[in-house]
Order: sequence, then C-alpha cells, then structure tokens
Amino acid sequence: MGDFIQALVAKYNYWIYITLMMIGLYAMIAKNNLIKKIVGMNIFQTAIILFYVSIGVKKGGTLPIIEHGHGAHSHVVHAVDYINPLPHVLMLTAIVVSVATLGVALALGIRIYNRYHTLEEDEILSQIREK
Amino acid sequence: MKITGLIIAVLTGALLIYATADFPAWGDPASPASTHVSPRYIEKTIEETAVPNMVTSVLADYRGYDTMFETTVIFSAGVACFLLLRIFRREEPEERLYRHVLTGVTIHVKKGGKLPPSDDFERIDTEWTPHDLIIKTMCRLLIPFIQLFALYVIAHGHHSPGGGFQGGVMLGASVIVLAMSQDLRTAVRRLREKVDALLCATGVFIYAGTGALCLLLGADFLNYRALAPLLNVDPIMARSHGIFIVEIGVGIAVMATMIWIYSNVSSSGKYDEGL
Amino acid sequence: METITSIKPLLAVLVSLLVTPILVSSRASNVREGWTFVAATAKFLIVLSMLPTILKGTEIVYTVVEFLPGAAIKFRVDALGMLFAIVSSSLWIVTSAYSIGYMRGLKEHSQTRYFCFFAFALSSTIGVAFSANLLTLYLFYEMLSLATYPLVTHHQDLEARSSGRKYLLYIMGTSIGLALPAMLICYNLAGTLEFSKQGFLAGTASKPLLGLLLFMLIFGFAKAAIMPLHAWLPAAMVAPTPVSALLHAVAVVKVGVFSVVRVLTGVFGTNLLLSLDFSPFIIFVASVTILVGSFIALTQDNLKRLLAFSTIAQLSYIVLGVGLLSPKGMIGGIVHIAMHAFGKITLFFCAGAIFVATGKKNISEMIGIGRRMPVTMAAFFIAALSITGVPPCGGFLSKWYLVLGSLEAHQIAILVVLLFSSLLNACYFMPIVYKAFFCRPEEAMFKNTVQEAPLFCVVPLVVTALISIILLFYPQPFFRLASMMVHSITGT
Amino acid sequence: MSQHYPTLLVTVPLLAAFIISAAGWINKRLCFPFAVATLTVAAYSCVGLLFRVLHEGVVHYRLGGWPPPWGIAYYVDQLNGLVLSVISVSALINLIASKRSIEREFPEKIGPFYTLYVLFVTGMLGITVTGDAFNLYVLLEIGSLTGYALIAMGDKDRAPLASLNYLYMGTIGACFYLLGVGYLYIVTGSLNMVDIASILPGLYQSKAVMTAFIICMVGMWIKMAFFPLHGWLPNAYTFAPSASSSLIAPLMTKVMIYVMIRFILTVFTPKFAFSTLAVSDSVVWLAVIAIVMGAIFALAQRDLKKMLTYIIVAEVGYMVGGAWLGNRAGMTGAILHIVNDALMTLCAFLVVGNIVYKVKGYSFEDLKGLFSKMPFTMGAFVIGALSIIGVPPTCGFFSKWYLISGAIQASHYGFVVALLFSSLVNVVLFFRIIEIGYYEPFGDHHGHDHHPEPMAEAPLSMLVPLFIVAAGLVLVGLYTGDIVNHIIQFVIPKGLL
Repeated sequence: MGDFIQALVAKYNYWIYITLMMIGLYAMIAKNNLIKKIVGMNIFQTAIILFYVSIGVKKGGTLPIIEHGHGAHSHVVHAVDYINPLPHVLMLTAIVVSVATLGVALALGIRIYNRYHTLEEDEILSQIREK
Repeated sequence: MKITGLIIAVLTGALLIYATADFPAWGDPASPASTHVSPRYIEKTIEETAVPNMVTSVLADYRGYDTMFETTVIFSAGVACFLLLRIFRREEPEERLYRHVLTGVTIHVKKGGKLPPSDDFERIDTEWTPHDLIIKTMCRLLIPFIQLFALYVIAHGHHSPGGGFQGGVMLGASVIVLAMSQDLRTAVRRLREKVDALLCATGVFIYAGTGALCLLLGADFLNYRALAPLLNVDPIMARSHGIFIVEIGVGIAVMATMIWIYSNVSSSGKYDEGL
Repeated sequence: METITSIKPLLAVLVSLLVTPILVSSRASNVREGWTFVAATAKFLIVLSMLPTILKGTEIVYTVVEFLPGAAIKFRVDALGMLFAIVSSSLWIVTSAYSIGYMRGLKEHSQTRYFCFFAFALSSTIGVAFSANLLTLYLFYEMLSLATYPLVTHHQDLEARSSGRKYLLYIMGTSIGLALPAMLICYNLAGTLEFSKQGFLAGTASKPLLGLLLFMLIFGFAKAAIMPLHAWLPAAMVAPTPVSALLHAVAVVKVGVFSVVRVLTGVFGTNLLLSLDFSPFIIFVASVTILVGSFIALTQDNLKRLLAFSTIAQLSYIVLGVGLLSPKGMIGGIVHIAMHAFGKITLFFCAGAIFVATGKKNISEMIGIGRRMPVTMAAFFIAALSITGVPPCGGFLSKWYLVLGSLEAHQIAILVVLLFSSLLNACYFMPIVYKAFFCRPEEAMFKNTVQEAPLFCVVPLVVTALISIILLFYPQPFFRLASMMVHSITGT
Repeated sequence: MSQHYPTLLVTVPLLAAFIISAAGWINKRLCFPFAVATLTVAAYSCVGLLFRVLHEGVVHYRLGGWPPPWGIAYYVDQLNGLVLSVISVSALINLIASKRSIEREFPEKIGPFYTLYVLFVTGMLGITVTGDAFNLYVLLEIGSLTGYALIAMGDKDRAPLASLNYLYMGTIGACFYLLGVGYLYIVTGSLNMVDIASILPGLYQSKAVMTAFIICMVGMWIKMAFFPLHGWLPNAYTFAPSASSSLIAPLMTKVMIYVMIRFILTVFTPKFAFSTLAVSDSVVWLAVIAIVMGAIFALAQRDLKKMLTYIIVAEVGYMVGGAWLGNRAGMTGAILHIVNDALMTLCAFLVVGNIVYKVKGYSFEDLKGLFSKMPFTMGAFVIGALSIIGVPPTCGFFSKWYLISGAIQASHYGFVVALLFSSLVNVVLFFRIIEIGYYEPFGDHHGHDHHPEPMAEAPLSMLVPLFIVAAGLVLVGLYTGDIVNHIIQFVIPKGLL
C-alpha cells in the first residue's frame, strides 16, 4: 500500500492527465448532446497536451530560451539547465490541430442544427427515422 | 450507452495507468526524453540557427516541416468551414432593418426600397440587436494596442515566448473583437471576405513557398541555408531570417483563418451581423 | 516427352475473344454472323493445325504470365486437351449455323449479346482444354461460368432469373467454396499446380487430407453435374436451345468433366489413386449418378429436361471410365467425351428444331411428328442410338471400351450398371421415336401445314447425326489421342 | 530534380492547394486544370520515386537539411513507393472522373472543394512517405479534417451528422495514436521511426512500450474502421458526395492499413508484434468476425453505396487479418490487397458516381434496367464486382490467394473459412445487383418483343477513367507476380517466414 501511494504521488501528473482524458472520452461516448461531445473531445485533446508538456519538465531546468541571446557563442549551454523544448513544439501543433478540429466540428454542428433544430442526437435520429 | 462509455473509459484509463509504472520519474533530467534527442536543440540552437528561443528554432527550423503542415491544418479548417457553411445566394428578405446610429431609431425598408444616402445608418438583422456604445468605444480603443502587441509577439519570437501562431491569433482576435462589439458587417467591411481568404492562402504559401525556394536554390526542402546568397548573410543567419519569414507567413495565415472561421461559424455562413 | 513453345494455344483461345468488339459494333446481322463464322472457322483451323504435332507425341506449351513458381497462366496442349478442343471447336461452327436459324426463326431479342457471349464462352472452353495447371483451369472455368450466365438467362423473365440464380449458386458456390481452397491447399502442399503425368500430390499429405482434397475437387467442379450437385443443369434448360445444345451438351458440362478428369489424372495421378484406393469412391458416386439420372430422365415429359437428365447420366460415364483406373476404361471414358458430344448435340438440335417449327416442348405433344419432320426425327433416332450405345453409331465404341475396362478392373457390378443404364437409355429414347413415326395418323397432333424447320436448323443436325455414324467407322483420331493420353500416364 | 521526388510529391500538391484556393476567388475555371496538373506531377513523382527505389534501394530525404533524429526525415522503401503510386494515381483518376459531378453538385464552391481535395491527397501522400511518427499525426489530421468537410458536403439531411460522428471517432483514433507516440517518446526520447526501432529492442518488456503499441493499433483501427470500431464508416461514405466517396473510400482505410503495417514491420519489429505480444491470434479472430459481420451487414442493405461500405469493412478485415497472421504469405497478401482493394473500391465507387450522375440515386430500386441504360458503366461494374468476389484473372483473386495461403500456413482455418464465406456472400451481393440491373423491368412476356430502355450513358469524361481503372484491375492481376517479386518481397523482413 505504501508503495502504491508513493507511486501515486510520484507520478501524480500522469494520474491527473489520465483522469481528465477519461472524463473527455466518457463524455464523447456517453453524452447525447452533440456540443457536449465536442466539449468532451476538447477535454480529451487537452489532456494529451498536458501529458506531453509534462514530459518536457526537468527538475532544475528553466524555460527554453537562452538568456543572453546573440553574442552568447562563448557561453556554454548545458542541456540540464533548460527544459525540453520538443514537447512544447509538438503541443503547439496539437493545439492548432484541436482548434482546427473544433472549428470544423462546430461548423458541422451548425449545419445539423439548421436542418433539425436540435442538437440532441436521439431526437435527430428519431427525426431521421420518421422520414 | 452510459455504462458502455464508463466501461470503455475505465478500461482505457487502467491500461494507460498500468503503463506509467515503467515511466521515468517526473522531471527526471536523465530520462530518455531529456537525454536522447532534445539536448542538441538546447545546446546547438545558437550555433546552428542563431535563435535563442529553442521552441522557435525547433518549431520553425528543426521540425519546420511539421509546422508547415500545422499551418496547413488551420488553413484546411478555414476552407472546410467555408465550404460547409457559406451560403451565397440568399433570398432578399421582405424588409431590411436599419438603425440610426446616433439616435438608435430603427427603420424598416421594404423590398426594393432605398435608404437615404447617409453614413449614420447601420444594417441590423433583428430588432433586439443591442446597441452598446460603451463596449463599442472601448473595443475600438483597445484594438490598435492588441494589434501592436501582436506584431511585437510575431517579431520578437526569436528571443521571447511568441511567434507566428501566437501573434497571428492576437491579430485575428483584434478583428474578431471588432466583429463582436460592433457587428460582423463592420468587420467584414474592414477586411473583405475575398481579401481574407486570399491572405489565408498567401500566408501558408509564404511558408511552403520559402521551402520550395530552398529547393529551387539547390538545397533540401525548407533548408534555409540556401537563402544565404539571396539575403546576403551567412548561412546561420540565413536560418534565423528564414525562420522569421516563415513566422510572418504563419502569422498572416493564422490571423486570416481565425477571422474566416469566426465569420462563417458566427453567422452560419450568411455573413450578416453575426452573433 | 518433347515440348515445343508456340503461341498457337493462346491464339486459339483469343481468336473468339478478339472478334467480340466486331460483333458488338457491327450493325447488320449478316455481318455479325459472318464474323462469328470466321472466328469459329479460324479457331477450328488453329486447333487442327496443332493436331499433327500432338499426334507425333510432342506437346505445345506457352506461358502467358507467371505469378508464382508453379502457378502461372500457362497453356499446354496434350492429347486429352486436343481431343476436347477439337470436339468443342468443330461443334461451334455447326452451332453457329444452327443459332442463326434458331434465333432468326424465333425473332429473339438481344442477338448481339447472345453471339458475343457465345464467343466468349468458347474462348473459355478452349482455355480449359489447353490449360497446363490448376490455376489456369480454374481461371477459365470461372470465366466460362460468367460467360454462360447471360446465355442461360437470355429470356430475362422470372423463370430465367430463378434458373440463373440456381446456376450461379451451384457453379460459383462450389468453385469458390470447394475448388478454390482445395487448389490453395494443393499449392501449399506441393508448391506447384502444374499437371503432370503422375500427378503432383504424391507423397505430400496423409490419406485423410488427400481424400478431403479429392472430395473438394470433384464436387468443386460442379459443372460435371455429379449428383447431388446436378440440379443446375435441368434448371439451365430455360436457355435458348442452341445454348443448351453447345453449352450443356458440350462446352459447360464437358468442361466440368474434363476438369474432373484432369484432377484425377494430372493432380492426383492414377498411381496415387490406386495406392490410396480412392477408386471405389469415384466409381460409386459416378454409378449412382448414372442410375439415378437415367431413372429421373424416364419420368420427364419436357424434352429438354429429359435430355438434361440424360446428360447428367452420360457425363458420369466419363468420370466412371476414368475412375476405373484401368487403361481400357480410361480410353472409353475419354472417347465418350467426343461420342456423347456429337450424339447429344444432335438431340438438342432436334428439340430446338421441333420448337422452332411447332412451338412444342413436351414429349406428350409430339406424337406423330415424324411424319411432318422426317429428317429431324431420323437424326434424332440416330443420335438416340449413339447415346444408348448401339451400332451403327460412335457411342457404341466408347461404351464397348467402358465395358472392357470394367472387366479389366474386375468390377462386375459396374458392368451391370453400364448395361442396365443402356437399357434405361433405350427406354426413354425409343418411345419418343416410336410415337413420332409409328402412331396411327388419326392420333397425330399436328396439322399438315407443319414443315421442317428452316434450313439453317436442319443442316447442322443432319451433319452432326452423320458424324455420329461416321465415328463408328473412323474413330481413329479420337482413339489415337485417348490412348496416347492413357499410355503417357500409365506408361503402358 | 529526381533526388527531390520524396518532397515534391507532397509539397507540389500542397503549394497548388493554396493556388487553387486563390484561383477559386479569381476564376473558378482555373481550379480544375490546376488540380489535374498538380496531381499529375505528384503521380509522376510517386511513380518515379517507386522506380528509383526499385533501382537504388531505400531513398532517404532530410527535410530542412537536418539529420534524423533531430530533423524530419523521409525513408522511402518499396512499400511506401507502392502505396504512394496507388494513392496518387487513383486520386488523379478520380479527379478527372468526378469533374462533372463536382461542377453539378457545388457550382459555387468549386474552388474550396478542389482545395480540400488536393489537401486530402497531400495528407494521404504525406502519411505514406514520412518517416517521422509525429509528422504522420499532423498529416493524418490534414487528411481527416479535409475528409470530414468533403464528406459533409453530400446528402443535405444525413451527411453532416455522419461526418460529425466520423469526426468524433476520427479524433479519438488520432488522439490514441498521438498518445501512443507520446508513450514511445517518453521511453525512447525519439520521434523518428527508424531511430525508435533501433532503441526499442532493449525495451520490449517495458509495459510502456506494450501499451504504446496497443493504443497506436487501436487508434489506427478506429481510423481504418476495423470491426467493431467501424461504426462511423458506412454512413459517412454512403452520404458523401460521389466525388468524395470515390476519393476517400479507396484511400483512407488503405493508408491506415499501410501505417499499421509500417508500425508492425519497421517501428516495432514483427518479432515484438507477433511473438513478444501474444495477441496476434486474437487479432486474427477479430478480423474473422470483421469479415463475417461485414458480409452479413452488406447482405442486409437495400442500397448499392451502403452495401459497398460494408464490403469495405469486410475488406479491412482481410488486410488486418492477413497482416496479423504473422507469416510471409499473409503479409504479402495484406500489402497486395492494399493496392488491389484501393483499385477495386475506386472502380466500384466510380460506378456509383456514374449511376448517381445519370439516375440520381443508388438504391436498388434505381438500378432497374441499368444494363440496357448504361451498358459500359455496368460492364466496368461487373469487372469490379468480379475482382471483389475474387475471380481470376482480376487482381482480387491474387490477394485472396496469398491471404488464404498465409492462413493455411499459419493453420488458421477460421480465417480461411471467413475469406471463403465473404467471397460467397460477395457473389450473392453482386449478382443480386446484376440481376436487378439485368432483368428489371421485366418484359411483357417471355422476353420476346422486349424493348430495352434507351441508352443514357454517363459522359465520356466519366467513362474513360472508369475503364482505365477496370483495365487496371485486370492488369494488376496479371502482373501480380512482378509486383510481389520486385516490390513486396523486399518489404517483408527476412526473418518473417
């Protein structure tokens, strides 16, 4: 039990992201409202972003910008002093992707709403069945 | 469906948590992620690209190819929203509403009727469209500062957090704020739909075109070193400048796309007064 | 055995395919049918031109494309294939003439489609005859199924649709469900699909697996109409008569039987079958089909259905002959391919001629028809004798050899089956002939105005009937080919 | 220029997409020639690249001049080359074939439609050519986003919802993949496929690697509509406009299968996938269920397009099952089937496109008497049908041949039975269509005096591409031996027997 709690505490960042992600996933599967599903999707994507960003952390590292800027060629840069920039770069991309997906999803949602005047999936399906 | 969702979510979560057992401890500087590929970015960024902000150098140079597609993703989202929503031919409504800006009086104009030639009227779509002078004025005052700051963010991306995406979003936001505080028509009058769409394509084209230019100059795609003779600098600085050119492209594209998506989504493609 | 490489087999296959665009584009029906004749004659001549080479004991091979080692689209002309190719290509010429008479006589619709698919079917038949391995055989077998579907369902009415369904269900169901996996298992066992003199499966697998393979391959080629997979054949009789004649007396069913013979001789090989003692199984299945088929034929009133069941029974003679695994029996079986073809096609032609002239399909309505259509019914009589196996017709010879073969294999039961089924044949054919000629005039069901069918119909059936007789006296080419085949596989 | 083929085939369509987008605002008539020119260049580069790979072996390309694993690199081997050629050629053919229907369906939005079309192709090509796991994700999203939009433009009532459901599922799939890549990154520190592959052998027992593999696979399965994760596919492809469905249906699932095979063969080795992780048997059984269920659902449909979508579900089962049989023949069959199925699906959906163009419907009711109305289209349909059934000499037969051989060698008879079952069901499915087109409406009596409907064939610009594809089905079938001997056999590692 002690080990378990230790593991839980030492890797709490992963637990948090997984919990968040599962909330998103659950919303996407279980929710009936199309917009709530989109919200779930965003939570899901954000959780992954959190996960990636947490990979980049280094204890004792600072943000990945070299302080002295130009003229610092003589200055020796140690990798341990700066956090890992790569996950941040990747997540910039992921953020953009999630924004783009959100845009398209909303556009689709609007089209559905204009046609059926509701965003509840079961109501839409029953309207389709009636036809 | 709820039970299924719960089961799936719990199972997936359990699998993911199970895997964390073999993960390195959080923030461990000796973890593979911190020791395998990334040290080069940190240690060589100045030497190889002359950009102190590693996120910028990785984003626009080491992994610049990703970023090009990232911009393309945004661009395709813009085109997608346009394709899905935009309605061109609309029936002219029976009567149009115009509001006299200074007095707040609403005039109904029947189909075929004309309005006295005056700049004091604005077109509105519903009677209850609010008329809020304070918000309008405040936003109008704020917008220049937002835009100025956005330009700074783009330009200073080499040395501080920032870059094309962040700056582009701010630029876009400035126009969106205008559209929200006034109405969409006002914003579109400032930045025509066609111009916006062309800017959108141009922005990404600048990025991909820079890459292709390197190709034409005999180097690999997106290898900015090839630009050195054109820019009249040494290859390392050429990389730095190349990054800057590309960031400008990203900024334009992101700005234009944000506005494009907003206008289409907020007005359901009708390009009327919007929200 | 010597082999030479020549493109002739491919040409023989393709010549009728190449002519289809011309058939489609030709506007005048005379032009279209002229080209059909050209193609048929060309095909026959190409096949015939290979005959001397084959008779010399040389084989002709041609590889089109190789997919895998041992599995290619490859042609090999040997004695057995040659025999089958000669029969089917020569009968195509006759049938083409007959088709013209029949189709024009009945003013059928979509004649262009009819002639095209006929040509296509013939290509596939020759392809099967000349195929060098199981894969090529399977390929052309499937092509034939597809090419004959529009022919079988030519009338495009409800009856044609249900028959077409049955046809495809049986033919494609078995070929995909049984033959295809069996072929793949064979390939995985032996690493090749090339037919060889002693089969390629020897020593590759245990007896139960080989037994299963034999079962799958014999029933997989359901065109052979071995019971219980025979039901498609009577159903397919909704087709126009020339189709029934060529395809269901010659091409389709013979392709089925030919495939079974190839499987028995080229895939398993006689030695393997003997050593594993599979012969009784084949003989049993074939005998049952012969007897049951003949009995059912006795009960039929529709002439074409009667002929169909007669075909089912006769096909199993061929399987039986080869299944006996004795040299004489095999020769008898293989020659029966030719003898039965000429006899049965005549019978179908006669049925068609009667239909064209009178519109009647049922035997009970044909009393006294011999007086009105004496030539047709005389030909019918000759062909019936040939099928029954009575001189002066070619059918006698093949049955004689089958009887000899059963004695050679010490299968007295088979002898009884053969003789009894001949009796049955006589029982269902002779009453028709008797009623046609010898009933009293007042019983006749036809007006005096009924005449012989058009010349295009009559001449072909006379020709095939005459050939049936001639084959008794000059069976040499076919016997020569059959015995070459048998010698090459048994080594005697 | 030939050393730049790997990047040209992606960047030329990319650049052109922006030009087409701009042209859409200036002069709509320019869009189509631009798109054709671009995809021609892309197809030329792809085929050129394939030949270069065949002559020289694996082609490397460093983007931005950075050496891997720091920069993004392309590794093009025979597998990429083959799939790339198929993608670009079929996209080009479909582009030409669907010109008329696009012009009729979206007269005002030609520009954005072609932009997204070309971007979709860019995405597919990029996924296939890239050697970087994260780059693959970005391109996957390009392909998906454009795909959602292209699909949603179809049936006004149903398409947006179908597309939105696809978007949910697609996003989950892509996110799972991204998460898998993240798990790999955290234990290896690299994103480059070859680099990851070189680090992984020491980590095969790691729970993180196993989980990464599983979630990557699940993500891909969602994207490729592997049963039971196929829910989004039938509606999305059915209600899409003809031009989109004949673009997306042949490519999307096939590209994801390529990605799966790439991950099994290159990133994780076959040893890990088939031996260390003892799931291959279960996956093949899942594939068996996929095939059987796909076939059964297809039987239940009353319209042509939806029937075809369920056939795709079954075909995905073929390829997943073949790849997971864990032997050479099965893998060969799966790779070969990527090519064949892309062509087959393209052929079938082009036929649907032609029918929709002329008859304005695709339910079985609309197909009556089509053989006399559109004989050439239906002729091509028959060839496509034969290929899907697996009748020689069409290509479908040969991939089925390898798949069944693989199953026999692996003694997985359930898979053999499933394949044969689906072939038989396909016979029923397609001959049902052929019957409807051939017989109905019935003649007055017994077929005589039968007056066929007057011919109303699709325009030549739709027929010629269709014929090319139909001929391709037979040609690819005839050259199967060459494709296997000169291309596919180099892809499969020597260790895999």
